[in-house]
Amino acid sequence: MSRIGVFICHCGENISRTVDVERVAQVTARLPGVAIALDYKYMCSDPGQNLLKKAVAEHKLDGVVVAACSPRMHEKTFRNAARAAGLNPFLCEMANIREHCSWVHEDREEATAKAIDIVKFTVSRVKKDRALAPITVPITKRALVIGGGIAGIQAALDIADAGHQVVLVEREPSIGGHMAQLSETFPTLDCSQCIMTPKMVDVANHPNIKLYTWSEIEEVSGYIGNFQVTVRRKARSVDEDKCTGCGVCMAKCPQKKIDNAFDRNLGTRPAIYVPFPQAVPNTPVIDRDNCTRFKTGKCGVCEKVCGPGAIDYGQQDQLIVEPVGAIVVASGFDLYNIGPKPADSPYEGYGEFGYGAIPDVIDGLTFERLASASGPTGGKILRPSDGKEPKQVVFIQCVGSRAREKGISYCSKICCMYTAKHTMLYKHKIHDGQAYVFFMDARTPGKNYDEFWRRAVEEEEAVYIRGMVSRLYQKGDKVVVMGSDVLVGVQVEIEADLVVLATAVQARTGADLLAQKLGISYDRYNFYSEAHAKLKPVECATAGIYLAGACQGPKDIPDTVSQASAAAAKVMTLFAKDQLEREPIVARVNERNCAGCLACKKVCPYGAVEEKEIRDRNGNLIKTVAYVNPGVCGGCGTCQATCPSKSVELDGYTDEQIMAMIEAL
Amino acid sequence: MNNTAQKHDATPLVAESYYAAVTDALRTEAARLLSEGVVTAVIGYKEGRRHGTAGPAIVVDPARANELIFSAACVNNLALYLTKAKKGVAGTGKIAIVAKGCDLRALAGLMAESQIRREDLHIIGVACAGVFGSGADRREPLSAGNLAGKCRECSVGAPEGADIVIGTLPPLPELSPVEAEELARLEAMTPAERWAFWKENFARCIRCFACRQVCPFCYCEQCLCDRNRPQAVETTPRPAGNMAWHIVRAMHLAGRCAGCAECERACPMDIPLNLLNRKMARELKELYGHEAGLTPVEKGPLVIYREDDDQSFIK
Amino acid sequence: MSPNRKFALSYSYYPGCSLHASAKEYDVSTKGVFNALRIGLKEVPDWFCCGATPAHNVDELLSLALCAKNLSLAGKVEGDLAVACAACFSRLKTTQHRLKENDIKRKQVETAIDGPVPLGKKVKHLLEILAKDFGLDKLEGAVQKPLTGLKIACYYGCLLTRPPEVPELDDCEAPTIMENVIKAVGGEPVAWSHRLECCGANFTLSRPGVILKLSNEILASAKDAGADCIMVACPLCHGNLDIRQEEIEQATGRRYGMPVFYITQLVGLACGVSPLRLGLESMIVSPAALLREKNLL
Amino acid sequence: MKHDFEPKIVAFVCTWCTYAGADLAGTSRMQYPANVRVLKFPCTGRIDPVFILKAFQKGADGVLVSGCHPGDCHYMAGNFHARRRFAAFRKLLEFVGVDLARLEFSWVSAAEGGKWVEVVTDLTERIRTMGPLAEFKELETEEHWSGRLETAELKEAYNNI
Repeated sequence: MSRIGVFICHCGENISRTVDVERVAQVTARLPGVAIALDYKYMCSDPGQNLLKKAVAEHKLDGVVVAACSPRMHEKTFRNAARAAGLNPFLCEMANIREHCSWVHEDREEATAKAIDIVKFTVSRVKKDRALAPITVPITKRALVIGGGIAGIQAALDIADAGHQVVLVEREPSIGGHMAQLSETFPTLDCSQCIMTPKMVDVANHPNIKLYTWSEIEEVSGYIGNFQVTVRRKARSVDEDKCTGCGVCMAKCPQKKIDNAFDRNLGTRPAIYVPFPQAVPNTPVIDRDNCTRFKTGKCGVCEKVCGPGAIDYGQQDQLIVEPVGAIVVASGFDLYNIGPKPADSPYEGYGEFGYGAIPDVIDGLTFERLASASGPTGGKILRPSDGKEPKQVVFIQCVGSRAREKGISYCSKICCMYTAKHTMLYKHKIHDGQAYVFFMDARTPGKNYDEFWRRAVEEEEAVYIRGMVSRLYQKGDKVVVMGSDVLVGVQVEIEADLVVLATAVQARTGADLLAQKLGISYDRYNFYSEAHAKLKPVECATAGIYLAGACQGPKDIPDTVSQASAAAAKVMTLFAKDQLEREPIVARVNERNCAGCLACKKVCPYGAVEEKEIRDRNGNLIKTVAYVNPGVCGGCGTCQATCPSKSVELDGYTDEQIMAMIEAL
Repeated sequence: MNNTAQKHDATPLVAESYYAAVTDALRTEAARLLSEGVVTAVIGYKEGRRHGTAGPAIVVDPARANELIFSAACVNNLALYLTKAKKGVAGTGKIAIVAKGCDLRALAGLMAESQIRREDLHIIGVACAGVFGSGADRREPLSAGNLAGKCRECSVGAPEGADIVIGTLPPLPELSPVEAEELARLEAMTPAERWAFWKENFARCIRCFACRQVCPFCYCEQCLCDRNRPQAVETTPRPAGNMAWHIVRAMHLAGRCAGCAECERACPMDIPLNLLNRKMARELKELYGHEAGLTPVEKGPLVIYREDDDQSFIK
Repeated sequence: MSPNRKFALSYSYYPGCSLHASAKEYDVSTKGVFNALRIGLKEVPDWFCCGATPAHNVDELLSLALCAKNLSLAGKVEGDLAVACAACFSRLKTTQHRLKENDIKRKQVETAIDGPVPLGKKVKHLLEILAKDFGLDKLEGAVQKPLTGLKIACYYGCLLTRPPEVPELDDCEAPTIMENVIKAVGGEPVAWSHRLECCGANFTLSRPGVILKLSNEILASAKDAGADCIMVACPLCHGNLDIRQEEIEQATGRRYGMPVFYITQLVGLACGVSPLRLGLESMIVSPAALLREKNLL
Repeated sequence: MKHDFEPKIVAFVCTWCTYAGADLAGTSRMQYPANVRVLKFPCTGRIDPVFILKAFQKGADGVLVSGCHPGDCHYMAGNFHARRRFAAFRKLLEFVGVDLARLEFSWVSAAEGGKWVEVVTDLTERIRTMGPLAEFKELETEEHWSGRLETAELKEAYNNI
């Protein structure tokens, strides 16, 4: 027989005004298994808690029900009191007779009857409660940062500065990301390279940062505090330890006519290359698809000219396993393409803009390269088709963004500001040129942002036309822009020399694949989902994984850097402890009964369920069952409701506990 | 439910020679598989002791492959013998199994639920014109009059996706869907009438659990309904417990049931169990477009969701 | 049973008012081409005006009911419904689309026409029939006199592909179906800018000034792109570009001399249909000189 | 106000949204009928259809299942899975003849104290007018095999017991 103690709180008069607490005590005292039932004015006060502790000792209680306020209010309080009295805290439950009873009912008779019922089924539950021990998880104090753009760089530097090892993985040959491609940045117009490259160098020189460029994430296993990450280091064909970065190989490479993706294909580069002069690391990589040596076997000039003998044509991809305790995902974004819709893409292109076939219709990032002093034109704004200086430039905002019919309904957030910036850069370089901007709304929340936009309109004389563009077509050497001015209510036609589209920020192609490797969730646009939109904006629902930058949604540089530092702070908070302690409300598998249908694995929102092989003494496979990793389980219990044989049970909410309550109703 | 109106239609659906030809081909294939060591056992059917009946057979010796048969009496869903409930057969190497279209659906379901692996199986598909319904006079050939109810609406006569498919069916007549009609009849009733219908049917249940034993998807090592801590479902064959058992059974099979209707065939009390399964299959098709098919679907309709699922029933 | 069962492909046919009046040559050439390609056509008995384009500006129910009644008449003839005029096509398809998504409207219309609307009846433009049902490969095979060297500006106009959810004919903003047909019969489509612009058909009687501006831009753009002629699939576009061409030339002072063909006329020429059965003589801007120059007459 | 019949209503709710919403109704001192008994779950994803069945069997006249609005789930997807599970289960119950007016589902967020009151009040009043859930209660009282003895064989066997 259980020995349950029931403690009924008056809560001053909050409960006792409508609930006859004495009667509740009298009735519940007679319930089977109840050793003692008391009522008291304020159970949460020190004397109240002492009453509980004393009763646990005196009556050798093996379970406690506190009938008082909501467990959301004082469950911790009373469980701590129970613990102090030597009772496992999970053997103490609250019966909510205040918020759910005395405060919402007026009839004393009804309220008292209900309170008795609530205490009754809570007593039944406590009888089925099991003592639970907190779960501890050891922590590997090393972090992985995925992506070497400004988000990844910031997060890596912050964590490394706090004294922890960081592995930074970048897919391209150099870190820098999109920010390295920008010319000037809003709202201050400082040169992007000037503020970016020092940070890149810091990464390269930081003793706590291990940098893997030209590398990708192959596989991720494990859980918070204990991830195993396999990194694929793609064959660079250049020995990083030997290369001095002198650049002779690049200068001598006979194959120089390869489109330079970093310059948005406006310029060219050799087959052995660094994407841009300030690259970190300054070690070139051989583009095997375009290298004569790899294509035909003939050539080998770079090998001959390389003093230190760093060229290695035979290099293979390498797989490296890195143990880490936390992961920051900063994999960035891609830009919307107005070309025709590929079969697997949800996004329609812009047929009305010629599907990208008109050469003098470019996107904003290409304009950045044109405006950049280190760009293919040396900072001169010249149009791609014939290299002439454009005298009339039309900027079109919201291309792809906020365009449900094209597949995207969100706002890309950064385009209003960078288009305003573009009109200024243009005006500064071509004084007699005229910039037009077609826009839906100018969205400029942010410090000094609206002022910046106003400057573009009022001082730099960009003509803002509120309306959409219906068609672009080539007419001679001009691009005709047909649009509407909805404020004036007229159709507008502009013969432009150059058209710049503010194309939408979209998730990286393949973002879903990375998410699947990491076991994190993503929205319908493939942007990664934070655990809570307001209160957990940098955490993933998967414990130990954090988000930084535009992989979570469109963001400008200040927001990206803030989030990166926030993610770093979360990692440091985690690393401040040696062991992770968490509530033991997790699911456990009864391996004897589990038939291994793995329905639990399919529904688990946390990816906490793994397959486990049960073998006999000789190593023969008996069966495969589910295994719930307690470090990862979030405790929702969806697995148990799904399991046909109930071979997985959520501690704290077992079927026995719940059925006991229902039966006691 | 073969009502008398259809009984008079005794035109044979397929010629006797069809079964003879399929049986021959089946024996040759089984003998080959066993003698070449491709498989360690063939699960199939053999002649039953009474005329016109057949039962499951497991053949391991190529010399005995000629015991295998295929006929309209091959009612059993052999997928059952590959499940955990019948551990003996599985795990002894690659196994060949004779599968009608409906059986293949069960195999596909078991694969999706990690119970069997495709690479461990050699599936010998048989093109099937249907099997005898309960109470059929086995001396007569298979006809619209003595066909099992489920077969009247079968859409998987030829089991596509098997390693080999034996037999080519002649064109079969379109038959009135008696099960669907019965479902429609029940759906047209008031809730009280339906309750009365099921109450009476379930009241007959003697909890022999034949429906559970014969179901390929009831492979749990311990059935929820046999547990007593807590007891989710009363175990005695009392009306209340019976009702609970059959509701839980239908719910656990929802989105998984392959529609072989073995539960209904095995029921000694003639409870129309397949109606429940069909109802759930129809609802899940309407709600989520799910249908039991011949190829494994990794996630069934009740272990997956869409953010825009219907929620018109939620306040 | 369809009387046209000797043909592999066979359609019910809704010509629309224009094809019995100002666009007779479209009707004649359609029948000529379909006959030559062995595609059956059976005109819907008792058909009447679809209401394009004025009805939907005035009374939505009327515009839907007119088309609904025609659809219900067409429902009595076997085969998908072939439509030649882009405006009729658009109105018939729009009606089906609107009534499918709006039960209340559907019931109103059904009351008005006193019967059900065959929402499942497939409505197809001739282009679709030639390019998709008949097929470009077979069309290429049927060519007897390829339109070699004829530079053609394929003009879709505004209705054929828009709005995308209604006609479902081709990419709404960058279609290629006309160009594909022309390539199949050996012609040379030119790349030009005003393929999808509006000719102003709605204002053809009320505000001819609008037509002059819009149609002039179309003619000018085709001419600048080097086209010899324009090809259309709509009698309204044809009216503006062909009949009004001289008026436009007088107003703008630019001479175009640009023959405007119906798609069926060009396909017919290539497939060996006698020019006498293509109604070439009714064209206001005579194509004779151009066709002789290219050895097509 | 007294009524002839006071139904027994059982509510299965998730702790993060609806339980907190009910707490809010309390702290706001809103009033609603005292018929409801609230059982707390971590998530609607944890709620097994068997519990609903059990509640009906144990005398509940009405059952409410309530959790977080779609997209608000503390565990991301528990309520999405629950939504499908219950969409299927209620169809099954309807098919065996349970009046679905006795089974209510709702999304009540932690901020919707008012909605909680409305949902509970509406359900209680509806069940009050419907009367007790006789079907399950009757079943509970039937101890014996109540099938009809249709054949002579069965009748004979029964009489020989």
